[in-house]
Amino acid sequence: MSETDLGVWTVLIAMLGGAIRVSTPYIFVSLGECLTERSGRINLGLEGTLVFGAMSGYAIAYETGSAWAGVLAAALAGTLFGLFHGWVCKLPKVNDIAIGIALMLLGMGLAFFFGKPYIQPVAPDLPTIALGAWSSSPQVEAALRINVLFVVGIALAFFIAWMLRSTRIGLVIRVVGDSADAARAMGISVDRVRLLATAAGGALAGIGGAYLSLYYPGSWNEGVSSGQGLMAVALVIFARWSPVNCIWAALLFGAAGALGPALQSVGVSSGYYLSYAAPYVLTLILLIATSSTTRAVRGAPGELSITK
Amino acid sequence: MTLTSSLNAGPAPVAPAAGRGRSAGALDRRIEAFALPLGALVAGLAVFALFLMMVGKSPAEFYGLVFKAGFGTAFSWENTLARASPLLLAALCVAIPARLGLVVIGGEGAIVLGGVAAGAFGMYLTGLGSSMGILGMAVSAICVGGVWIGLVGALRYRRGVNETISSLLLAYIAIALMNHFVEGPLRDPASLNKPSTAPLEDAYRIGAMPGLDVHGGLAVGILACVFSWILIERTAWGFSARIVGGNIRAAQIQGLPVGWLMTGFCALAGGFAGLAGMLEVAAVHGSANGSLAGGYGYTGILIAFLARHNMLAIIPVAVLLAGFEASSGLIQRRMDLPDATILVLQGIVFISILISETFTGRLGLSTLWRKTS
Amino acid sequence: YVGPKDDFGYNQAHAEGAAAVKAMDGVTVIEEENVPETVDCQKTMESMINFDGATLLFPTSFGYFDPHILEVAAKQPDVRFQHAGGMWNADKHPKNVGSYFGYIGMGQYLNGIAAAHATKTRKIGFVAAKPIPQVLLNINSFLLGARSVDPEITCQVIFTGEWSLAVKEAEATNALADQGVDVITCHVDGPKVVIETAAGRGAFVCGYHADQTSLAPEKYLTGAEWNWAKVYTDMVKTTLDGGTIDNFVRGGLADGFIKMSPLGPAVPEAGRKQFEAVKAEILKGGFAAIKGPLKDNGGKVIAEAGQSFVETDVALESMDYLVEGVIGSLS
Amino acid sequence: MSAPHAIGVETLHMTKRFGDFTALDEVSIRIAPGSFHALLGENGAGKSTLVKCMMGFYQPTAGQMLIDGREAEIRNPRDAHAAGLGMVYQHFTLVPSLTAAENLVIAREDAPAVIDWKKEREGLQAFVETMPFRVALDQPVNRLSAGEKQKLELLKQLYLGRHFLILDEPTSVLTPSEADELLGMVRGLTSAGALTCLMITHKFREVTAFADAVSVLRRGAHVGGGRVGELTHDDMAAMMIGDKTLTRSAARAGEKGDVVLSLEGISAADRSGLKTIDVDSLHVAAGEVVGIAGVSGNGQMELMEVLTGQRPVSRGSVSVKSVTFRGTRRQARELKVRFLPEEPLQNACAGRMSVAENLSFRSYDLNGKGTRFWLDRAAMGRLAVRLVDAFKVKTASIESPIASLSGGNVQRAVLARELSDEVDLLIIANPCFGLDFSAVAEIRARIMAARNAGAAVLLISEDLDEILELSDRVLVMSEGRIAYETSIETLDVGELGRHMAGHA
Ligand SMILES: Nc1ncnc2c1ncn2[C@@H]1O[C@H](COP(=O)(O)OP(=O)(O)OP(=O)(O)O)[C@@H](O)[C@H]1O
Ligand SMILES: Nc1ncnc2c1ncn2[C@@H]1O[C@H](COP(=O)(O)OP(=O)(O)OP(=O)(O)O)[C@@H](O)[C@H]1O
Ligand SMILES: [Mg+2]
Ligand SMILES: [Mg+2]
Repeated sequence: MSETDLGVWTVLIAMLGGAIRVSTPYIFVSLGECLTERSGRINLGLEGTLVFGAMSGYAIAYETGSAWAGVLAAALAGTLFGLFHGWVCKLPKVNDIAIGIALMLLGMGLAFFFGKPYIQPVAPDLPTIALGAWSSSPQVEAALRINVLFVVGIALAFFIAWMLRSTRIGLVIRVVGDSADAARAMGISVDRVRLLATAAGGALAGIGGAYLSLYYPGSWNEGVSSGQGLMAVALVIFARWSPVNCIWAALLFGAAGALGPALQSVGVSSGYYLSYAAPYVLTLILLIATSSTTRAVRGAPGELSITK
Repeated sequence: MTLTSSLNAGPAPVAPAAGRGRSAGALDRRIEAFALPLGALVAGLAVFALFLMMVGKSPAEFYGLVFKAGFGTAFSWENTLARASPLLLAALCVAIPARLGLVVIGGEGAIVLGGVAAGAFGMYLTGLGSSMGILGMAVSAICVGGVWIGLVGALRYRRGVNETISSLLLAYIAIALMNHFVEGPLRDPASLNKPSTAPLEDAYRIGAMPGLDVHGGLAVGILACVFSWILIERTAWGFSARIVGGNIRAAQIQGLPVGWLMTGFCALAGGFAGLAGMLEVAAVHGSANGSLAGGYGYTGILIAFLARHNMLAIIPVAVLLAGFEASSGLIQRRMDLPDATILVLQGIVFISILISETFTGRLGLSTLWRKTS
Repeated sequence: YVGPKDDFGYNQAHAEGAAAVKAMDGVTVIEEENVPETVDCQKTMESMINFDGATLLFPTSFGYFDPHILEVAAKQPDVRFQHAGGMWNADKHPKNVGSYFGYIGMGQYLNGIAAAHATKTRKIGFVAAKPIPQVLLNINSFLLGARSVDPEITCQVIFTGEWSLAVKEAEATNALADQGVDVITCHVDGPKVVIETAAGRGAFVCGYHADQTSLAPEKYLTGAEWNWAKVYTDMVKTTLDGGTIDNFVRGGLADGFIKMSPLGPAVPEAGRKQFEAVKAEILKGGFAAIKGPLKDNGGKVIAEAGQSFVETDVALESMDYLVEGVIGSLS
Repeated sequence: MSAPHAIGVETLHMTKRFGDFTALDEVSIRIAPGSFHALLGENGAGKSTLVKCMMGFYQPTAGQMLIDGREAEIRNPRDAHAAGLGMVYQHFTLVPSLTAAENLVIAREDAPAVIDWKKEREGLQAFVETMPFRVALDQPVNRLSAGEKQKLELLKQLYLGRHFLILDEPTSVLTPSEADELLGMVRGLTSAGALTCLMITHKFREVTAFADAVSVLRRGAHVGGGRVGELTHDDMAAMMIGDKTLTRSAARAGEKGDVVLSLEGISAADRSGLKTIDVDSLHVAAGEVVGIAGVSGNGQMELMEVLTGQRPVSRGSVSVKSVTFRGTRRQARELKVRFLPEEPLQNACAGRMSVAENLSFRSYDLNGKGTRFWLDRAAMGRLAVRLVDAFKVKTASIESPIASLSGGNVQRAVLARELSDEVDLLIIANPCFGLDFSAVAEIRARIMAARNAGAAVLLISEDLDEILELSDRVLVMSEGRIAYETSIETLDVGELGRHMAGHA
């Protein structure tokens, strides 16, 4: 009996560790997307931004020898992508969802194009904080060995939540996202706010990419992202556009993703493809459970094209 | 939203002008439908040429190679057309829902499951003879693909679940299911290092078309495009679907069965994608395996948008894109450019076409037309 | 190549082989990477033949063989196709196709010996892509190598389901480390992520496909590497000299098809000795890792006492079991 | 803040062209400080364009503006705000998901970068104390009623320190008593010399009751005006429409027939999912118009959706001619039921499809008696030409996208489609919202004609004048229920207004 107990515990600890390790890119991308969507625009292209961020972050970290320079470069690259998305979408009749898909393609293309020479070299990693030093169990210790970016991501979520509530910039973003007409009447330039919100979203996605290539899994190659950027968009919807909920959604998704390997490691390996699909199934079920046709989606920004 | 042309031309003509106005307006829209995407394509290619010059390569050589490898020789055409066949069906899986206002990006899921269904059919129901066998595989693939994307439409209508995201999630799930089946319950023990379903018997294989080294899937794809075009543009069902796409509230007020239309047309779209999977199995691989997830579903998105969801336009656009992909190898080998070059090119062209939407109705064509006539 | 040719792994190993051929006189080498196992691969081969006049092709991914190579080969009887890993069969397959492969399981056996000397927890781990015979042979050899030193050692295996998917490989490695596994090797296309993650968790690592010493100099024990440079230059030389390559080529350590990375600093003296001794024995040929009495991890007997499968035994190429001591299952 | 004082504004030869089209033609009007000035004109006369030029949304092609007699250059809305000019738009400009307090603070030009909510709330409370009316500050705006929202808009302008206020059709969504309350407040402020007000309206009653002076625009030109006391309604109407003749509704004729539409014990969830719509019993007979009055947001939209079959009911049923009605196309055709939803471009048309296609929505799948499978595009074209002629729809071509038509013409096109055949039951919502009175007269005439021809008509409208003009029987909808019913003969407007406002 005690053996299965141990198994359950191991799986749970592994899921906790996995959640912390795997969730950071989701946190960043979904926070970025949250910001963008709160301004009334959707950017499906964050997957491309993420991959390009991973590449440029890795490349710069390698060239300069500083992981933080890499993060900065990734953020900058993400900003450029965001600016471009924002600029294109303010043209009339341009569909923001389609542009997102196109930018995803372009971002990945450019990343693979310029990233070829960086598949081999080894760039420095981002530092970690050992929160689990108190524990005698190496599993717990490893699970709680936390990357600085994870902490930054959590702090950022609370900061964005506060910003949306209690700063002028935050209120302006909400105004623009909820009613463009009202914003115009106030003399707010809707396009500019959305442009900047999209750029900020891009920057965060870029940082999420840098986390992938500079910390976990910690190297650049063409398979470094497995759709994290796209999934983060779905996460924002069931986080109901709340930055703090984004953390929970990302952690949940990360934990579900760690389920597959963790189960195999305690010897449950039948149908491992199916356990790998767990996060997607979970997301889909949550999405179905929380949607409805007869009432508006709670918390949805009024100007968002996908919930209109 | 805007109609500068009529404002420029002073007060709008009143109803009696409808006869003349009709031809003028229709012509405008038709010219525009060609001119805009074409112009955007050229602009996209030009931007890409700049990109090549920036990285120190010759655009002339590049486009020369694209032409040579994609369209320059009989072999190039075969190469291009062979790549185009699954893309036609994959693009339909995006274009048909798009006409109902749904952005479905998970066609890949229906393709792989269609392939698995066809593989399973061929594995268990042997000895039916060529036509029955192929028909059976096709039907099972269409059903599975149809259910998969039909589910997306139904979820959207019944529960208001965003179709873009649900189709994406379902695609991930479908790929996991495919891997599970071909490596688990449906695995042929003799498929050693490449887990697959049992190889199809020869009668179940689809061969090359007469006189052309391209498998029969190309003809199927073209027929499917023509069929869909007629369905959408020329029949009452298609018109109903377009009303739903134009304004769902208007469709409801007209008493149209919106839920059935969404589910049905999505299912049709998924059926085509499933058929693409079946053709891959029957004409290319000879069994269902992990290679089914070849990314056709994603290229299909690009093609459908470039064709502006016009089913007939899908044919040339798919051929063009297949030509680009066909030239990828030669470009890698001759110009020492990475394979991602074509991805960059696709991205730039895609964006340029989308940006061109903004010029719809703003070309001032009708004023031009009136002045010259 | 099926992936990028500088992946520190499968494709890089082949690319290094191609680079060696390039250095030969009178030969032009053309390469193409990221070719999926679809109609794309057929057309790529035809395009190389039609546009570049290629006469000897090395399609390196296993999945290229059936049906892609077979189909193109039938159309192009004058071109020679050399496929890595496929099972050419004189009865079924055309004459202008050949397959070659190496007994890299032996390399994993040696990896296992090195691992056994490094492990403290007596748990070693294997990150595997898919449960196919080649991979299973490697897993089994790895454990049997380790058990030849210490029969109490167990090997935990995790399948990622993909040949190349960084995050899953990293998660799998972490899951192994969470289990207390302290020596990890792998069989995926690009071992870089596994090696780096494992070393980051303080585990020792054994390499695969290519030399990954530079990724974790302190933790790297040794690695099983391909030596395609020798194989390819030999084959090309044969062709240039007007000869015909055998349709079915196999080779192990002795034939120079595979080699071992230099032992890392973490391998203790006793380990070095045993490693070199076994290596010498393998070089003599006829070595059998799988030998009775042996059961699989479900308890089924694989080999009776006295029965053995030497490295060259073709039966090993359709392996479908994990030996006793391997934790994991195939479905 | 300086002591409140009203400012006067004057435009001189203001001209605005959009391309070749002249929307404003040398308009000069003077609004005296502390006055309540009304601006009248047909749809498209240029009223909104004029005030947008004043507010700096548009740059006039020519002309100037004087503020308190001094020439002022207004390049953008910010300049206008700085000069003390403010505007309340026809459609609310409050942000629905923000609370009233957030709306007020963010509207301030000098909103602090970091908002100290404690301090701000105290400041707001202090300000509200000085006002003659109250609004709940902590509620999100989407929970407020239309009247409260409009009050909040007014409060916002005053909070922002505006002394010249432009109101663009401020009362179109209010009950008469709410309208009177609001305009009374404005009137009080102008009389006190704290405010000058320029109000755009289509309602003469409001002009006579509250305004001091009027100006009238017609086709972009200033065609007259004067002191309110010196003008009759007919004078104003004459100035607005020039020498056009109005279509008059036909007189009521015909007898009331059998019940056509009946609702029994209906219950359905509303949009928020929190409340329900309950209609115990509602019957409409052939040859009568039943009007449903009510302030918007009291369940009228949901009722309409229930009738069209778009909203599932949890209880009860809708029946037409004793047949349970599910809103299918076939039933609508067989039972001859037609719908005219409000905002037809949003609810009854596909904007990017052509006029011809939109006009054929009812009939594209019909072929003589049965249904057809292949489209007949020639027949669709013929039908479109016929309807466009018969209903005088102004369009560049029948191939133009219907979204390029003006609001009134979209409305006409939809009417043409829905009224061209025999109709037994007509269900209409806000058919004349935002239209000028000649268009309104024409549309009302067609509705009356349908009634006289024996159709049963259910008219859901927020415009009480419209209800009073057309209905034989009037119901009031409030909080999702039918709160009051009366026949037109015994109707008391005061009583009705009280029920609409929900205090009865
Ligand atoms: N941005 C614009 N571009 C082109 N024409 C315009 C534009 N804005 C307004 N117009 C035209 O100018 C004319 C005047 O419009 P305006 O909105 O000022 O009318 P209005 O008197 O406010 O009407 P309503 O009572 O319907 O609000 C209309 O014919 C309109 O079509
Ligand atoms: N922003 C704009 N850009 C271009 N054209 C416009 C714009 N606004 C309005 N128009 C055109 O101006 C004309 C009048 O539009 P508008 O809706 O203001 O009409 P209106 O005067 O209110 O008419 P109605 O009384 O029928 O509603 C239409 O043909 C419309 O297409
Ligand atoms: Mg109007
Ligand atoms: Mg107006």
